Amino acid sequence: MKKLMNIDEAAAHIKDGMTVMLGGFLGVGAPSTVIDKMIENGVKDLTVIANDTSFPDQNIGKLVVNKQVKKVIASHIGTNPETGRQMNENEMEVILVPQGTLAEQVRAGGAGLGGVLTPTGLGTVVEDGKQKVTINGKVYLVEEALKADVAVIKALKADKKGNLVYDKAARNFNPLMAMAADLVIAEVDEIVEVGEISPDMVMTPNIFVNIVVKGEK
Amino acid sequence: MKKLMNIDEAAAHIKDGMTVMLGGFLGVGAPSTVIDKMIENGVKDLTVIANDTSFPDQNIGKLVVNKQVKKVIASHIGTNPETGRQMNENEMEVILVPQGTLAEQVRAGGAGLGGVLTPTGLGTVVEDGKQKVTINGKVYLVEEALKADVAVIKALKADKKGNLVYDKAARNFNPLMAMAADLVIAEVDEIVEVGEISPDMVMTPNIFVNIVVKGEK
Amino acid sequence: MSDIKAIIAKRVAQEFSDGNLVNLGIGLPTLVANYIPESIEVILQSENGFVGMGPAPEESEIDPNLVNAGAMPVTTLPGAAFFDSAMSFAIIRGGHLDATVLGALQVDEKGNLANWMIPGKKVPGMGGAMDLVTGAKKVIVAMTHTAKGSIKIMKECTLPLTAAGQVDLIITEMGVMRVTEKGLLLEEINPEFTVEQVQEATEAKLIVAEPLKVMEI
Amino acid sequence: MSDIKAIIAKRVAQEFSDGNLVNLGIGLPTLVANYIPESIEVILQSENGFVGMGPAPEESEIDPNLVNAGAMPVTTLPGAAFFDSAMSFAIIRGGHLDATVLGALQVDEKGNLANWMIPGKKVPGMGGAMDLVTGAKKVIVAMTHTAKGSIKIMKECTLPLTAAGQVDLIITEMGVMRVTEKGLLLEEINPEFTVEQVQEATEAKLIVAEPLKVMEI
Repeated sequence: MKKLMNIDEAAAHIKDGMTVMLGGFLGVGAPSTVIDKMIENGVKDLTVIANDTSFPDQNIGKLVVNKQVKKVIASHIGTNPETGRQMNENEMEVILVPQGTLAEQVRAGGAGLGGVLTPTGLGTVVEDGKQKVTINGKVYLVEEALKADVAVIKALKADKKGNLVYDKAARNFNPLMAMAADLVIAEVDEIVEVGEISPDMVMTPNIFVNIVVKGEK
Repeated sequence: MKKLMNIDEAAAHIKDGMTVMLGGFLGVGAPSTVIDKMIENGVKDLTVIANDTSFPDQNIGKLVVNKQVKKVIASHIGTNPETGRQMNENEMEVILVPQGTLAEQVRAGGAGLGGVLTPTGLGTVVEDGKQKVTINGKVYLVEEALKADVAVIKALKADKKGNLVYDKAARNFNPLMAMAADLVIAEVDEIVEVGEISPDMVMTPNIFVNIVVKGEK
Repeated sequence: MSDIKAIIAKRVAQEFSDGNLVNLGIGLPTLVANYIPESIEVILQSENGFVGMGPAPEESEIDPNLVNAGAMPVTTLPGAAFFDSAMSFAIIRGGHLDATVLGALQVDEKGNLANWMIPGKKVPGMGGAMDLVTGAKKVIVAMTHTAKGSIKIMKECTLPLTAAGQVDLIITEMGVMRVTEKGLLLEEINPEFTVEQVQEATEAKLIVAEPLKVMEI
Repeated sequence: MSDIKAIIAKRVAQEFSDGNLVNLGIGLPTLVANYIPESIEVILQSENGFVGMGPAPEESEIDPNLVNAGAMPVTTLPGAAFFDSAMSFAIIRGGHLDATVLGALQVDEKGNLANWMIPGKKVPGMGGAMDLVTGAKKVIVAMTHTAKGSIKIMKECTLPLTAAGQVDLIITEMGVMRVTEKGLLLEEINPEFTVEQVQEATEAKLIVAEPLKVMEI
């Protein structure tokens, strides 16, 4: 039940070839300190699941530029030209997913559901090769649940048991990814005593969080 | 945009034959004041979606005892013998659903998903007549999304725009039902000024809530 | 002639009613916020996770965790609420959004929209666009009528679709076109253009409404 | 012989490890909490919406919004967190629960469980049981070996199932039986009974482990 770790201990759990979920939305709410350590450690052949690949000089974007990622599942890569370049030159596999579908796929992975039944993507290339289900005459795409070996997320605060609270728009995919990985590393700005976060105000319950690490900013 | 109403104005929106979601878990977090008014108004032939039918002398339970309900979709009816009696004597239709499935069905209704892909209920009578989907060799039941004409929920606090906060275990199905109905009536213990609930601490965003009514206790 | 973007944004803003929940896309659609009549309250959603978005802050008030879906600093208005990406897209996909306003690479007379990729050239990803277009009650395309003379309003889109048959209204500097079962209905025209000029800049055959309203510019 | 329920509850409590997240069913399973060794921390989940459940409060400390899934007043321990029913069952269904302990009407050698209805007699509904049994990593049936002499551990359940093939361990006052591919393995026996007596009270053929451990009573 040792949850508090330093950055070296925490990042050592992320190994070559793993599937890693990374929180954040264009870098906002991204676990930058852990990602910097992943770059320093040089872990490679990663499959990254994230909303986007950020900017070339920031968090997830740097991982891509540093060629540590072999596959990305994301909704948007437009802000990082290097992702597009590696995709076009077949250096990296990129799977583009509608943002709402991605959010639900991650949630489904965490919730023990097989997938998501969504109308989004019907009549587009997104539906290629996917099952469909008709319910009350309406057609839905079956989008499969996503899970990861590790989720690295960012929160504003953790208590010493690992209960998390997020700040404003930095919440985004973080609480969803906290549910969907075998190991969850939460980078936080502040670590507080148990009891300082009211049980009603916890946004991610401690039971999902394996490791808490203090971020560098 | 008039959200604050008195109990008479609010309950007048609930009419004969409607499908009504009612929050609460064995009466905890149930909108008792609005339900009492529904009993006084004598609305009938209701289809009620709720976790359970509570106890005979409390909230949803009283609606059943008073024979205002023609159909119930719930996970548990054991604490209200009158529900079982009406079911056995074909006075009321009862559809029993696993609790986790019911929660996701309501959420799916609110989230624009066609339904839920769950392993729960496989190999039991719950699967009778339902579609199945196989994903990566695992079989899942297709449980259809649920929606309602009206959801009547209970919260601790609302601000004057309708942002809601719940108290402890009284949260349960309330935030889910708030998403899944054409009209949402929130009964609350306390109404506060806009700004008193921090935007980070809102549990149900105001955009889901049509009517706020102050409960009698 | 006044600024083209302003003409379009101003006209789009007239489509909203008091209490509407609206999502404005990146770029031109963002400008619409500046023209919402003061007599009505329109709640803006940002798909990275909040409702109640306000205008850009003063330099000194910038909060790195408070940005819109294009990563630009914004503010919140009283009554705002933050949530995670699953909730954000439950709002979008679940039909809780009264309108979404977004740009297009191409749009056609069947209401098909293409705005997320140019094969072999530019593949930014769909982000939240597919969910927005699928889920919103009213889909408004706001864009310049042509791309430097090259036609964007087609008989049939040639680029990969964002969604099939979801567009309701197309608003450009030349006029307002509604997608109907019979085709594109030109409802309003900018008095600086003739019907012939609008048709010339449009591949789809325009049906001219009678009476043809004059667009306020 | 000491109290039968205490024997069972005490033995079940030995199945947990430090840091485990556990759901205890209503009735006998609830008693298990009293016997968890002080050397380990076990987090209790209550499916109506929280983790970190503590013991029953003093009369004066009862909070109507803080009850367990059987509507009995409870308390929370430091680090507790409340959430809605969808999150509660995401935890349960998503495999985040280390163990669930619940009673049975019947259980059989294939790990099938029946505990939610007796056709034509009693139909309380499945509540959360189907999700708990489907989702928990370890399913422990804790019950008296027979119902006043009538047999409950069957070759094959005759009552409608709660779930097929999900039970891992059966703990009664007579012993501990593990569901294996070959059938029910009697691993431990209460020294007050003989193997013959246990077999006589059991329809399924018991495989006797070697060595057969003595149950601590």
